[in-house]
Amino acid sequence: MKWIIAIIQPHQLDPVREALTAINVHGMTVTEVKGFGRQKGHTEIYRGAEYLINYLPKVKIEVAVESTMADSVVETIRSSSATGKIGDGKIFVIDLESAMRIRTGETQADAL
Amino acid sequence: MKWIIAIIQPHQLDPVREALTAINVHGMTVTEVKGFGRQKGHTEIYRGAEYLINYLPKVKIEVAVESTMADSVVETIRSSSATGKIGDGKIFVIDLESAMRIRTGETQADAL
Amino acid sequence: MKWIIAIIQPHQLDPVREALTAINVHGMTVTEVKGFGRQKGHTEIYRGAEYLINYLPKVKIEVAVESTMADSVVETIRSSSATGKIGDGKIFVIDLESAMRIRTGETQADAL
Amino acid sequence: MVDAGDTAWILTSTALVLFMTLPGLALFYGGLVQSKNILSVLMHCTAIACLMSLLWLFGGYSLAFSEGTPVVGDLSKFLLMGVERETVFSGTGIPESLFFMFQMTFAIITPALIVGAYVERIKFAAVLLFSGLWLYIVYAPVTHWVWGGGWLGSMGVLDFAGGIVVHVTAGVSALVMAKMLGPRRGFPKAVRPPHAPWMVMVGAAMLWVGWFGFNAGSALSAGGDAGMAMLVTHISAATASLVWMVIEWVKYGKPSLVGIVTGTIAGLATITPASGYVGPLGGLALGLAGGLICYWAVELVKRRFGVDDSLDVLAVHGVGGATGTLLAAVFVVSSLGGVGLADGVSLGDQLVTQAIGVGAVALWSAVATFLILKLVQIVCGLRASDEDIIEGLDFTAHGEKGYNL
Amino acid sequence: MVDAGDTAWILTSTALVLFMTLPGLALFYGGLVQSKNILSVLMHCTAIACLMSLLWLFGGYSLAFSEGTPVVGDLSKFLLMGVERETVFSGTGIPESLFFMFQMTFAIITPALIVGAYVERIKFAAVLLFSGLWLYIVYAPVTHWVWGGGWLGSMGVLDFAGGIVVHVTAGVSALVMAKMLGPRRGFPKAVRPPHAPWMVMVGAAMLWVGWFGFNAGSALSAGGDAGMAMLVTHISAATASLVWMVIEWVKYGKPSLVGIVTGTIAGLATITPASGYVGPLGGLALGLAGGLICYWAVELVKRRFGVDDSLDVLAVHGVGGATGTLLAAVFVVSSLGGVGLADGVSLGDQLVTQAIGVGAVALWSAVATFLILKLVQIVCGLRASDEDIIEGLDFTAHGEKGYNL
Amino acid sequence: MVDAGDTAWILTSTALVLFMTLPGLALFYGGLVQSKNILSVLMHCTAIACLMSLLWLFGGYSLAFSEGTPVVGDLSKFLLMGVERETVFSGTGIPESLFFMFQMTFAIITPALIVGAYVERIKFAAVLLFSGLWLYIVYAPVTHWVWGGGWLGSMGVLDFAGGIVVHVTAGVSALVMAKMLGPRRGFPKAVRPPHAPWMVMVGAAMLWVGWFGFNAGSALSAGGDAGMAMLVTHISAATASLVWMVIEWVKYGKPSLVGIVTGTIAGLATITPASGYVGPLGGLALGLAGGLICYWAVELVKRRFGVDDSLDVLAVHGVGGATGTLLAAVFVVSSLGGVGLADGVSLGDQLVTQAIGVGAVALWSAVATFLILKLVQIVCGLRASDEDIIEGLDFTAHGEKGYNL
Ligand SMILES: Nc1ncnc2c1ncn2[C@@H]1O[C@H](COP(=O)(O)OP(=O)(O)O)[C@@H](O)[C@H]1O
Ligand SMILES: Nc1ncnc2c1ncn2[C@@H]1O[C@H](COP(=O)(O)OP(=O)(O)O)[C@@H](O)[C@H]1O
Ligand SMILES: Nc1ncnc2c1ncn2[C@@H]1O[C@H](COP(=O)(O)OP(=O)(O)O)[C@@H](O)[C@H]1O
Repeated sequence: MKWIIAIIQPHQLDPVREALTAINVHGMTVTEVKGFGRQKGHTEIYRGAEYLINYLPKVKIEVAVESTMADSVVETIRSSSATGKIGDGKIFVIDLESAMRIRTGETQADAL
Repeated sequence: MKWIIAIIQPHQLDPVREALTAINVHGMTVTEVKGFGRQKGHTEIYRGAEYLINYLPKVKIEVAVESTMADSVVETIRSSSATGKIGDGKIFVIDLESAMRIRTGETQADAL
Repeated sequence: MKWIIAIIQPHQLDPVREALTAINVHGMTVTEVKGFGRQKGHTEIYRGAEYLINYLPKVKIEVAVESTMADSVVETIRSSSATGKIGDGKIFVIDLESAMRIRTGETQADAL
Repeated sequence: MVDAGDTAWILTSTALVLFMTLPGLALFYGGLVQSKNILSVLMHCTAIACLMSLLWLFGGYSLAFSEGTPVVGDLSKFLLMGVERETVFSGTGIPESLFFMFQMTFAIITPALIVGAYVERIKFAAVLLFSGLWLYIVYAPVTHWVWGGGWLGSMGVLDFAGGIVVHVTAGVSALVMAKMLGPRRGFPKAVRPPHAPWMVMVGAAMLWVGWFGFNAGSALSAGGDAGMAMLVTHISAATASLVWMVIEWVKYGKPSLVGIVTGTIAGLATITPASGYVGPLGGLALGLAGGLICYWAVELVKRRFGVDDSLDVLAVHGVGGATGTLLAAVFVVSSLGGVGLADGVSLGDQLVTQAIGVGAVALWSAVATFLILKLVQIVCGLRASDEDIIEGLDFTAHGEKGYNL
Repeated sequence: MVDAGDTAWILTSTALVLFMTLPGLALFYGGLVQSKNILSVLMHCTAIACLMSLLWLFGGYSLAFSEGTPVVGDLSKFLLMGVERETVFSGTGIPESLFFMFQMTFAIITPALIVGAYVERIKFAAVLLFSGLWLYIVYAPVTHWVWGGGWLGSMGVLDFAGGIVVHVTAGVSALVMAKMLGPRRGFPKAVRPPHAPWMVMVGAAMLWVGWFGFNAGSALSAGGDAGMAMLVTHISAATASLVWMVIEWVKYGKPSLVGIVTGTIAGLATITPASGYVGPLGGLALGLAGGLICYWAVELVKRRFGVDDSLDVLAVHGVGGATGTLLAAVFVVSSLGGVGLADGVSLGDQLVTQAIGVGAVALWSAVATFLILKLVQIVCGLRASDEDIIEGLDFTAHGEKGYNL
Repeated sequence: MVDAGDTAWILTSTALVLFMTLPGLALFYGGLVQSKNILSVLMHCTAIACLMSLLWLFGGYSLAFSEGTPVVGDLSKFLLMGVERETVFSGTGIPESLFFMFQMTFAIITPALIVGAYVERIKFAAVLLFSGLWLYIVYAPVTHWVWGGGWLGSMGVLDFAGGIVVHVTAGVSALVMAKMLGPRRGFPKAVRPPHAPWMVMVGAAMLWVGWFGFNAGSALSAGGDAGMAMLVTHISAATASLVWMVIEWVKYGKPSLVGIVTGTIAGLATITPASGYVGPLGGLALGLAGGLICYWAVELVKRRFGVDDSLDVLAVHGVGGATGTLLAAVFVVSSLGGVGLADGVSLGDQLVTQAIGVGAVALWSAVATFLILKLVQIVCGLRASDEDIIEGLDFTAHGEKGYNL
């Protein structure tokens, strides 16, 4: 199995989720994160003083999938989240040793 | 060493933490996340309009442990967080290459 | 490639980020988390009643780097975040199989 | 002569009505939008308050309250010319400077009510341009018609504190605005729930308290009329709140906070035109009617019409104000505890007059708003870009974030 | 005859006292609970305000303020029958419609105070049923006893603005409620800290400002009595706040915001019964006493008694109100700057009268609350299910979330 | 004799001015700091309010308003000795107890304004010690000079509601404080943006509404003077807000909410000294001047001087108050709609008097603040430790967190 981590633009979450559902990936876990990268932050100006906000709000998606599906999941995330603008984000893949569904105790692929 | 990731119901955090303490796992890192899975979200109704909230608040626990302890930690999390209801969550295990305690520079098992 | 996870004190984020920038690591993802460990929480007192807050606010940094850089990144994080006090945090390293930049589809080291 | 007691109450009422907009209405509306747009809503309310104040001085007041013709006042009181420190507003015991101020707070809140129709997607420049023109073209003339010696007042229309002048004008204009601006992204399926229901309640509570100044202040004196106006206002608000709560409880099993306070506002809007004329029974009846009818109107506009009058300005204010204006003709009769119809006027007569008032003002509001918006579209555009809307108006229009926790 | 000045002040006071509950008390209590229950607290306050308003019209006012017997009024003023627009409330210069309104705001806040005892675990239906019955069975009769021509008033009990009528009734009933409902999950070891101390302070500030209407408004006129009542009210609040701050500073090294504003409320509750009778010295003394005694009472109830009167209604309001009622007998004497005891009444006599007042009302409140709650338990149940409590009342009872950031 | 109408208005005004500090100013300032320091700001405002209230009773009022010498009053009214319940404040129709209260709310807000200079880094003990000494050494004497029969009042200085007494004293002292305390960590490059701009606006709105009590209340009666004072106050606030908005719009392309409401406060501070003397034209002119000059002053202090007067107390209040004080001499003339200069006084004369007033008070405020702070540094230290500052004052000084969502 693989553990896929995608950092994307917050407003691309809905399209990505819909695209994953379409290829039958229903489970995922989402976290709000702050991203630092090539895309730069912005300044806010209050009473003449500039405040530099150097991070950007991003969303992290984590999905556990069977190894055979990994490539198609990565591709689906990419195609549904790409806008072509800097800051679109990244997709990372890590090897996943085991998975278990808490409710039933099922393990591995059955647990996903 | 192993990196164990558990996605559980928010109100099961305290029981899980106590159960882990009981088997001498004291360190862990917890994140508030949004879960998508079989358990469906809910609708909120405001002024006659329905708003579909399709995610559920979950809690993610991350624990680094020695490989020998991994199974018992997984089992402890499972037993202390299972309620038998859909949405109880999952436990994932990933191989962990190295660990370091920042304060002392100790590494591997000593760092946990 | 390696996936480096560091749990640090919130106010050490800026120094760490600056130190990483200095060794040419520009991308990273940051999450606010709650830490449980040796460092104990605190009590707050309201109207004579004690409330035990048993977690501590921490910041989790995740950085994907080329394998060759992993050691120096770990060392940079350590040296820039250590204050020598309990609760300074940990650094974990996991093997990273693949990476992709969403915008361009570039993969592996090019994607970082 | 100036009466210190009356003046004390209207000074207070003026403060209360300003409080309704700043921060009452701002919080009420602000809590209902997404967190990325809260500041823009607060900004709309603040900027409108400031701009209307100046325009009121620069002719608005004069167009409304100087003699002029039955259709509109003249500019004789532009910049308050001729109004001295000690000038008493005729027929009252309060200084004209204070009457100007009290009425100004109405001229502030009325265009601010329309904010509810265009939140989360309008250009800021359009807000200012629209509101300014609207004050001169809709609000000031209609005020003249009803309260300033104009044709509706002469016909004997009953509108104690602004059912027509405030709520019908704002409600109808809101609908036209919503239609021309287009809906929020995702409407009606995928809009996000109110980001802070607690804030909605706080705003509603401030509106409720401030409304005592609005209605009981409209007596322009501190006596039995003000006391009874406060009483019926309160009873109507309480009744409509409970009606809304019960409907939701029955329908969905869960009465919501946003629901009950929406009922409050419906009850307040409904009693407004009648508040100086009816007794406790009228308060109950109008609260009941306001709660029921506005609830139904909310569903009607959003579901049937499919118009994204986002925060229900027409359904709550417009429909409430119209309902109250019509029912005022009924509950003004003495046998129902009211002050009685004018000599020689039958209930039917009065009802017709009320209907003419509502109809004429609704029509004028709709037409004028349409034309103003056409102009605004040409001058500066109306709708923000999709990109700005997605990122949120707080940052794209005002360069700030609402919450940095 | 209606006096415009007096009327202006009581119109204002009515607005101020409504503001105390909506949104003052709602925010004060709302900030003290967990974020998953904030809306339920706001909902309790809002729904109670609406329901009590109607019940006050439907007989509540009449039971309290019509002649009837020494024990309870009759229904002659049901629906305000016989009260005309110009009817003056006897012995005052204000219209009776306004007196009705002013007193109604007291009838709203008193059951709303009890919310503090049952937050985070009660069924919403139980809130409504309990509060409604309580108004008729506890509040209205006790008001009659003290202010409406009943037996305590005839005995000469001193309760200017509601130490007995408001604070003792609410405080004692809160304790019985807390005991019968059972504690919050995790009490006393593992309850969560207040989710928004800033909100607690904002609510307390609004209560403070609104309390000027409560106490100085109880003079029912705008003159020296109102001025002095406002003064002693303020001094007591300030003193008790500082007392609380100093205690925490000495004891824990850190004076907290929640602490200082709890002291404020304690000082305000304590001065309430005495506020029309004492001078600056009395204000200081009652603030000092209120701060010290209420602080100690908070610890007593929660730690010794182990009763989860969650937001300390008994300890702050009940004990404060009782302390002030007793001390009123002392600081009313002219040598301490008060208005003086009635002719032929000694300090000892007065103290006994005050104690009887407090005791009788406490007893009646306890017994009646117990019986009402037994009934409520049968009719609709009192405590929400554990599952609902864990998920939070905001969502399970009202279908909403407080914060969608 | 006590006039009920005048008394009603000043009772209300007192409530409004207290509301300005609690919670108005507290929220205005609280929203501007980081989320880890919000409670400390609220605590500063609350504790100052309580402490100043007691000190006002313990001699503060007496030093300001008893006869004494031209330089300072005496202690004849310590603890309000000799002031009876029915004592009328001479030259007015209100009880002296109420005058004491009304003035007390000024004595509360003035030191509370200085909070803006020392947020996020001061020791809590230092706040109390400084504010207490400052009340006796700066505020009470200066009040005596201007309003209490002292030398500036005798010279004929015009300061209707506190341009000099409140805003110049607070503004200048704030600068000295900021300089001696040192800047916030990271100033000027890396300070964090306001944590809750919405809260800033809510606070500003409350200040605006409350300011009606501040300025129109300073008429001490309910008539034409109060009406006109309210009017010019409002017009100035609205104008300065729009000025600030336009400057930001032109300069940065985005008018901000924090900006527009900062303009509001600048406009309010500027009109304050002139509010009882000028007409609508004066309101416009002072708003315009206040907006422009304060905007420029903000940049001057922070960028040029490099002093971290964190929330711009000098630039907004001090500079605004001084500007208004000087311009009062111009717009008081009858041809510009004012009440006219005193007989035999030329515009030039008056301008000199005004300048002397501003200059003398600024000097005294600066010197005295410097000396007080030297003492505070010795007694308890001024600046919190770096560790405490990093962790945030909410937890390190008060043991609480602002948000537990
Ligand atoms: N090396 C990295 N490790 C972890 N997260 C990264 C890394 N580089 C970038 N990110 C995340 O991806 C986001 C987008 O990266 P950025 O460099 O701004 O644009 P792009 O993905 O278009 O190259 C960042 O905001 C950050 O959250
Ligand atoms: N494939 C997955 N990858 C990552 N997280 C998942 C995955 N499937 C489920 N989850 C997480 O586990 C939670 C529970 O899953 P769900 O399918 O609702 O119930 P259950 O665990 O009982 O089967 C989800 O809300 C989500 O956070
Ligand atoms: N085994 C672990 N797995 C995951 N995170 C851990 C683990 N142990 C500690 N942590 C994280 O590191 C933080 C610091 O650990 P702690 O034991 O308090 O101090 P120190 O790092 O100085 O030994 C914790 O708050 C927690 O977030």
